[in-house]
Amino acid sequence: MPTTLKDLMNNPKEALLKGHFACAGCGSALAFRHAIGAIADKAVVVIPACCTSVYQGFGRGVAFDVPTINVAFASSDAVAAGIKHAMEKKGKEAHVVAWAGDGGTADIGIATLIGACDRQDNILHIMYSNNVYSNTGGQRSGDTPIGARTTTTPFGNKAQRKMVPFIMMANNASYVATASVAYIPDLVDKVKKAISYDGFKFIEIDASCPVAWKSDSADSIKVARLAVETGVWPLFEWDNKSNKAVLSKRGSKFRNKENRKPIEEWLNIQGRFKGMSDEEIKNLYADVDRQWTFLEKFLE
Amino acid sequence: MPTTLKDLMNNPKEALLKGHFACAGCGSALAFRHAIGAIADKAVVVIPACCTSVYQGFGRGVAFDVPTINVAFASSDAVAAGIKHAMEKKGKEAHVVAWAGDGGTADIGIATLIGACDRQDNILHIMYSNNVYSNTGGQRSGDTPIGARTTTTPFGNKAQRKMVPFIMMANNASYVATASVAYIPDLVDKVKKAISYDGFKFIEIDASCPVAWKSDSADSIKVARLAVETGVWPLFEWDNKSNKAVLSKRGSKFRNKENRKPIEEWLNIQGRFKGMSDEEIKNLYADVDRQWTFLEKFLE
Amino acid sequence: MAEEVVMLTGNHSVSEAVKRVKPDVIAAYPITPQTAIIEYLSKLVDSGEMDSHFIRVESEHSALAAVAGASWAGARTFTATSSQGLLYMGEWVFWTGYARLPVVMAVVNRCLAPGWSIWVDLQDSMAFRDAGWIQIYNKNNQEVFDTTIQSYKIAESKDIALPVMPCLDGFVLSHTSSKVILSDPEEVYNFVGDYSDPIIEIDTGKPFAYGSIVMPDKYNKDRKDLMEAMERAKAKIKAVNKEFSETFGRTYGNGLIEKYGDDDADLTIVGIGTMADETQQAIDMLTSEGLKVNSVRVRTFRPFPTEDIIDIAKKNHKLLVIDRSVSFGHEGHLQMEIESVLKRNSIDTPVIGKVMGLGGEDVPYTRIAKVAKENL
Amino acid sequence: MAEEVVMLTGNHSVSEAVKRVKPDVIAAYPITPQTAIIEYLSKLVDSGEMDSHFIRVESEHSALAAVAGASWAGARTFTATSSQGLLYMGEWVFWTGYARLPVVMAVVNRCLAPGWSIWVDLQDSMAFRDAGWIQIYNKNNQEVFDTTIQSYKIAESKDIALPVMPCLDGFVLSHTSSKVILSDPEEVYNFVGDYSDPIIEIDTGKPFAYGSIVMPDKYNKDRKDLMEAMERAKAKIKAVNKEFSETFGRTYGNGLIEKYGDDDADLTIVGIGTMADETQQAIDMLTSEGLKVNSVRVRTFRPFPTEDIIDIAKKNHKLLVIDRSVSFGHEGHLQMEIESVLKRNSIDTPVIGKVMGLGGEDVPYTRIAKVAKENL
Amino acid sequence: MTEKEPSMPILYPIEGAAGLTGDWRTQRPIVDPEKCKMCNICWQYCPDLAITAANKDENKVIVFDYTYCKGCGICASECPFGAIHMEKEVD
Amino acid sequence: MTEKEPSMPILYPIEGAAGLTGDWRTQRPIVDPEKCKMCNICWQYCPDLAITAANKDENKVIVFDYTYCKGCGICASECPFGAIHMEKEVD
Amino acid sequence: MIELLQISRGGSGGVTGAKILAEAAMYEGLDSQAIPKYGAERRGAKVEAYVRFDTSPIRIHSPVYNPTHAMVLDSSLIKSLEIDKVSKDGIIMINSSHIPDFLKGTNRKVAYVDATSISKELGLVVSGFTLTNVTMLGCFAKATGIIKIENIEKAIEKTLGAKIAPKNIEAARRAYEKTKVEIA
Amino acid sequence: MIELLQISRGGSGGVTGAKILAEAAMYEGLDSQAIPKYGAERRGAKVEAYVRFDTSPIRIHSPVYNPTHAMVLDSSLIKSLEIDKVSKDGIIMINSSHIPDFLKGTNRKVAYVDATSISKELGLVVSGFTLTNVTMLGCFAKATGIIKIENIEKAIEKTLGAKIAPKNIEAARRAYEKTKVEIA
Ligand SMILES: Cc1ncc(C[n+]2csc(CCOP(=O)(O)OP(=O)(O)O)c2C)c(N)n1
Ligand SMILES: Cc1ncc(C[n+]2csc(CCOP(=O)(O)OP(=O)(O)O)c2C)c(N)n1
Ligand code: SF4
Ligand code: SF4
Ligand code: SF4
Ligand code: SF4
Ligand code: SF4
Ligand code: SF4
Ligand SMILES: [Mg+2]
Ligand SMILES: [Mg+2]
Repeated sequence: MPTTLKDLMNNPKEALLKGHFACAGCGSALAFRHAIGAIADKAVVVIPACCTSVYQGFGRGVAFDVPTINVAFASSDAVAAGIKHAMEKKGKEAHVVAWAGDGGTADIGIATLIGACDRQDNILHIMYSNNVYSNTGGQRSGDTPIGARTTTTPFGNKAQRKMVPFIMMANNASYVATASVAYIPDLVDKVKKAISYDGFKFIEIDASCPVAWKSDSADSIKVARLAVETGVWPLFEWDNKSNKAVLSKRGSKFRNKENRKPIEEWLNIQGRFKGMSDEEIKNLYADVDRQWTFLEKFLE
Repeated sequence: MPTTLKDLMNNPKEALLKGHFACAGCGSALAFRHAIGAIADKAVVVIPACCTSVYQGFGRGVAFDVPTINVAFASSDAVAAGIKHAMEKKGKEAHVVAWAGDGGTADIGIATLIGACDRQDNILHIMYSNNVYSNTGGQRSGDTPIGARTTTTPFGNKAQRKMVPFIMMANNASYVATASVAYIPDLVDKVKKAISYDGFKFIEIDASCPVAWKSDSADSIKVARLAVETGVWPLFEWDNKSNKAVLSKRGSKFRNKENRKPIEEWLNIQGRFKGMSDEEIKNLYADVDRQWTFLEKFLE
Repeated sequence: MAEEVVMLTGNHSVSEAVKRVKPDVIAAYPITPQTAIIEYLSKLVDSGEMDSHFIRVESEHSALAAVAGASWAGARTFTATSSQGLLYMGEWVFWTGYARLPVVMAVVNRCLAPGWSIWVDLQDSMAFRDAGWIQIYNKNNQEVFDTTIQSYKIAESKDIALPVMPCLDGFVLSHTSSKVILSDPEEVYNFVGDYSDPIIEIDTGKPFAYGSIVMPDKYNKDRKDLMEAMERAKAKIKAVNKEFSETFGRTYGNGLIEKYGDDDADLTIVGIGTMADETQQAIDMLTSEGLKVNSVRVRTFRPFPTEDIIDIAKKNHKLLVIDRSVSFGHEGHLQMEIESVLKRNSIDTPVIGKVMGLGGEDVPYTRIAKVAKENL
Repeated sequence: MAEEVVMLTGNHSVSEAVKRVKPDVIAAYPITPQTAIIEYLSKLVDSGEMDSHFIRVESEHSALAAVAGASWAGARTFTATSSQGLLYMGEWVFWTGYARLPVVMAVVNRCLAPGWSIWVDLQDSMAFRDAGWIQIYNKNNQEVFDTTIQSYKIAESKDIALPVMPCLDGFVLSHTSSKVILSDPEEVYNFVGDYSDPIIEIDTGKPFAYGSIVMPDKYNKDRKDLMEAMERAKAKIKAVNKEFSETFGRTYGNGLIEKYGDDDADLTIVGIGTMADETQQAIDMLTSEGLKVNSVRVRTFRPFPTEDIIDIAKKNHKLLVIDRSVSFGHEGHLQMEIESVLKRNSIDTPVIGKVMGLGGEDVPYTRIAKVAKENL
Repeated sequence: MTEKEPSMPILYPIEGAAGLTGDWRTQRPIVDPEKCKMCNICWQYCPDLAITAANKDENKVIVFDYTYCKGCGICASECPFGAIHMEKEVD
Repeated sequence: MTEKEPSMPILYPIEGAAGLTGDWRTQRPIVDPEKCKMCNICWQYCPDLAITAANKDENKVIVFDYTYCKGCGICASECPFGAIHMEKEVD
Repeated sequence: MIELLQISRGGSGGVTGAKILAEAAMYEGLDSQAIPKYGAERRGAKVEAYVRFDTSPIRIHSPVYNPTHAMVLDSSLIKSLEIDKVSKDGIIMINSSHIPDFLKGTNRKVAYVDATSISKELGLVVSGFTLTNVTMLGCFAKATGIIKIENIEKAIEKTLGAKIAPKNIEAARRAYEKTKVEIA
Repeated sequence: MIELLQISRGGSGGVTGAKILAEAAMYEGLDSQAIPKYGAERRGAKVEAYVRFDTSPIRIHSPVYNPTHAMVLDSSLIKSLEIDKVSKDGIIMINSSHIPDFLKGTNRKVAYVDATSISKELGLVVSGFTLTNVTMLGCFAKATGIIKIENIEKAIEKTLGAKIAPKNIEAARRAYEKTKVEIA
């Protein structure tokens, strides 16, 4: 039974408390609220350096109502694995989640990620992607889309976008999914489904960052929805039992290019793409096509 | 024109000199001889900690007739990228090759590998796999096959084999190939083809290690050939322009399971698989199937 | 199973000790010359002889991270590394120290690259002398076994709560076999005690956040406590050494230093690791020649045995400090710290420093004796 | 383009210096508070204002690895980092030092976690004082600019061939704007010289292997030369400081230390970084109260300015050493090394040590003055 | 020093960990009770948990918690019925 | 100290970097000139470059370089014509 | 030495304003410093910055604890100003059309100007935020007299560049003219 | 103190042999050490190991430079033995059916036994390598008299375990019996 808004409202425990330190309109905080909220009673979160280390609040107390361990940047999955093994050894139940940004997942943290996946450590890695290093001021990450102006690519990023979910499929994770802050019940479904799998699970969430995306904070949902509707962000699930990918209900119609909105709609409400040349836009379209071509191989 | 034995013999320069420190029957040394030999006049090799750091010889001189930089374990591609950028800046031609073992590629080195791939640094990474950490005495690596007895899995490795070539496809390398010491001209072809591509190139070579595999040194070629003939080691090429995989001529018939030899033939001439249970053998077959299923998605 | 007397390498001695303390979680990554430690533990775990979880991590950074994670979850833990591996986990070495996690990590000392060398010097562990770890350097395989056991008792006591690094010279101890008395497993376990009341323990029922942003005042409070815990650790290490001796009949000086020969010597040779053990042979030789010499082995470099060094310097006439590690751009590590202690306490005893044995260079006792004579 | 006088942060001062020396290859990874350095350089490179290759690596380990690779290939290089980033590249910090590669890396000092803090102390760079790097600590943004330039001239001279780490206090310098004279680019470039005759250069026509296994004798030969290069570096740093002063009219003490006030003081406050700059304010205040005090700023911690410390200690009556970093289990870094120098040279001048300002704790000159008075 | 437990950087969950974040607001959401269909879409999307859900059964529309609402405007953008609008905060 | 160039761990290419590795051999390959078809498969597979290639034009069979041949036996295994066999080294 | 405490909201350009002010001081022949309060900045949240001015070189690196003057870029933040820490002889500068109640009866010298209106008039608005950072520099020049408005203008020009500078200069100048100084 | 230099080929079990010998010494009531020469070992390449024996605790950690005795497990390696470094009073033990030419006329005490044949007879062959490491321990016991053959057997038993030990014990014993000691 897919999660409904009602289910969300009946969730007995919130993982995120009011009065946290995220910017207004932060997609990551919203994602945390629901993704961790869905498993709040038994969740332990491990957080490498990223915006989440900061927005949990500081000094007086924290806004996370689940055990939270802040760790060195390149090590969330190793720490999570250590915690999980220790708790298993001690006979304690827990959903240990490595909650990391795109930088902490796709770049500096990818060896730990792949290492834990390779061992099939029984943990869930949630990568919330704001496509840059937001916490340090918006530098390019491996997950930055082509054309995005970041503080280290002031004239537009040229490098292809790294698709960590594909890498995790190639690495035979037990469950891989993509999600978006625009589709909360779908996100919650995927988290719940993930923890039902043994072994290593991976979810990437497209999580708007009005600061880095130079978008209106009020548009945080809109921009994430457009990523799906333009085909920039395919919503799917894959597991290693079937080795098949399935498009999520809300995103399935965008498999057909004709149903997709022009990527420009997504670009235009974000300041980070201001000044993109036609060439860059062409390259971005091509990179999105490349991602779909790859994904297509795994779709029925 | 595919490389012939004659072409190999006409190669003007050897990369490997006589009197090196590899064990008798070392597949890695043989692979180095031909792979680097194929580009010896312009090759620069970067070598992280692995058997190759040792077998180049020590004290009096080295057995490598190409510039060789030995570097920290988790950094071959970053160093190679640095060298390549410097030489480009200085207007010098070179084929910069990160030559690393499976440990230095698939485990500790995978963040550097993926990082360089992500940036499409114009280098070639050659991973020679002996499926373990040979240099330190044969501990399990991410590339260890199911069932193999290693010094850290004395009762048989349980974890799935990590297929780095698939990860590199998912990561959109410009060119990806697998090769084997049993098929030298094919290997040389692939190296030559790789350097014709711009951006990041990746080749994995199945390189026998009589020490770790507990096989007769005289069987180093036989065992590698059996890996191909049993389907354990698919020989293929892939590039990101086509996003298609092509089986190599010598290995194409093993796509059809009926043409494959039983995996037991490969197992039985190696001491490392001694004492494998039926269950383990079943799991190994399943893991090989999983790899083919993944690869199939990219084959015509 | 009772006490056993066996011929054992240093690496095996570590493993046998670890087996007896029954860690919940082990994570490690291979590196020469540490590998045998973890190979043996893998085997014990996989065969069911040890009831621990062994995480075969993909790097040292992850090894210590995993072990730290387990420690946060209230587990008893173990890891081991060496040289480049220690550097590669450097961020976590500091992290673990600052976090006050009672992790025990054996460091098999090996020098650093480049050039590439797998032999001993102490440059690797010395590079982490700031990191908030207790460091205990050993002289032989028996001590390696005993120190590994003691490390848990020290690390896990609440008033200390510091990670401990038992250090053993690569190859010289790690690969050399010599006689080791393996104490009865049950007695060892009883000596260390279980870890059922952990320093810290993650509990889904009682959420807390560890390591969020802190303001300078809190930051300084934590660091001050770390400094003080190090100070307290001196007494603790001595006490554990004493209790160990009472239980098992083996003792290592006062726990912090080990003296050899009579006080009031014309020359006291101060050293660390196996070179300090070999120095005793030199002392015997020199004494037999009628010279008034003695020696001191610094067993714990962190906390630094300030009071003992003062005592030694007061009771003798000249110190010859032999270092197997150096801070490039200044001097040997032991030398600098001993000099600073003497200066701080206005002690006039002269100090001569020598750096020897880098990169696995062998320093036989005859050479030590020669240097001693040159400096008498 | 000629000299410009601008209002600049410390980070921008680094970048402006780097721009002028025209490195061939830059590789870096962002970390607070270093980010602005590399953001600005990215921009200059992407806009074509700088003709360098900028490698956007995926970690600090790779940043220094890439830069080292480029240096082996004979390129002039630059990188920058801070705190956890420095630890994460720790293996390469030693590697670069031991390999004698003339890399310049700006370190924006920030304390280490946990607790998580982005503010200044010197624990990060001090952790690498053994690694074979020259370390120069700066007092203000002008010096940051000037030191970065000088670093290349020092690093790239063949008789030195050591990497250099210009260090600047995080936020206090990195993010604070103050007046900086940006010297004429061409003059700066001429001062540093080009790097056409590199220390080492990969050449496909002349193969060699770097960093293979070495025997202890060769290993020790290399380390001895490293030790001696550090010794030579003292004279070199002084000479470069002098030449710089002749060319640009700005000078920093004798290059190794900077004295303030008259000799023969009752108390000399020795410090490092911006705290040592602020100390001068305290000295003025105390002097105006009629007290005989002066101060010394240690500019290069590696090589350690042994001779200058001797000189200071001889000419004054008591030293108060203020550290912004500490070795847990012993004492503050400056304190220990100064004490060891005095002991080694039998100088009686008393030394008092204070560790202050960890974790970004602000230490105003009034507090320094207070501590000074307490110890007069 | 007799302290027994080590001093560690540990914090506990509290509301308002980062203070009363309503202070950051430069515009505030206002709900039009007439228009609100109590669908709770806005509740779902608020990153700051600053909306008390509407309750159809009790016929209660949503309520904002201005102590913490940062005024991002997501709720206003996402309300399918245009029941929320943003107003500039006045000093 | 007047040395100008820094002391670095650099080695240069030489034959026999690891010594005369023929010493390691416990068995040696012997070619049967009658059987050798000069196909050079053995040459291709020798990890030790210890085989001088055969030359059909000059009708020269392969020659082993026993100074370096480690006696792995690959050549014997891989010769398609059974032209090589291994013999125990005698002391 | 003169020390200024500047209070603003994240996103309103306070740090840039402080830097421009320090630069203007440089043109005035003073030594100066602009120090952002170090920490994570959040749009809308309170942010402090400090500026020091002296006739001789500044060797102090601390944040400012007891400012000579205080400047508040957003009148809603005035309540967070700890008035007692500001020098009795100093001036409290505020972006407001009037003296806020909070200051009334404090007997402090207050300079006020409706910088928000001026900035709005000139279109100095970025993502919904009215930028008053530069505008208020005019108020500073007028109220303190430490720096000539010409030097403020020069610093604006240098920092913001030919494209954006003119509007900002105009804003500072208008504020300069409209600033009122009274004892509250 | 008695020091032994043992020369063997990589892969022939020299290190294990040295360890068993040290263990046997322990049973004899001696303190002992077995030191493998540290480095990368290659099958077939020459490998050294050292064993020390003493009646009091050994505190020396160096490799052995001037051995009391030398033992060569593979007769083809005899040429690499630097005889001058071996004590004049020491014994050179060699796996050979005769005194090799190399030693003839050196006037050294030589112990020899054809360990290879004994090992082969007993099937002590692993991947083509005849293991003479344990066999030669019998030669050591006989030639030096330092350690009783019973203690060697006990050490073999302990180290190799019940399954493989018997053959090895038999090999050592046969070697013990067949060893001849002569002046070369
Ligand atoms: C080893 C190390 N390098 C760099 C940093 C600095 N750093 C902290 S957070 C961060 C960026 C995180 O980016 P991401 O993972 O995408 O999370 P986000 O900030 O975007 O939420 C960086 C570079 C660090 N803390 N540690
Ligand atoms: C940081 C670090 N960790 C561990 C090591 C030890 N080490 C050296 S080589 C090696 C194994 C290499 O394995 P692989 O890459 O597969 O190459 P192989 O030895 O099999 O040729 C290891 C673990 C090291 N040198 N550095
Ligand atoms: S910078 Fe972006 S990701 Fe970080 S807290 Fe702000 S909105 Fe969220
Ligand atoms: S151990 Fe294996 S890979 Fe290493 S040199 Fe020997 S045969 Fe080659
Ligand atoms: S989204 Fe609109 S209609 Fe739905 S509950 Fe909120 S205010 Fe009411
Ligand atoms: S404006 Fe933003 S923070 Fe406020 S209630 Fe609406 S969604 Fe929540
Ligand atoms: S493989 Fe056989 S036939 Fe071919 S060249 Fe060699 S020996 Fe001759
Ligand atoms: S035995 Fe091995 S090393 Fe010797 S020639 Fe044949 S293949 Fe080469
Ligand atoms: Mg991010
Ligand atoms: Mg390998």
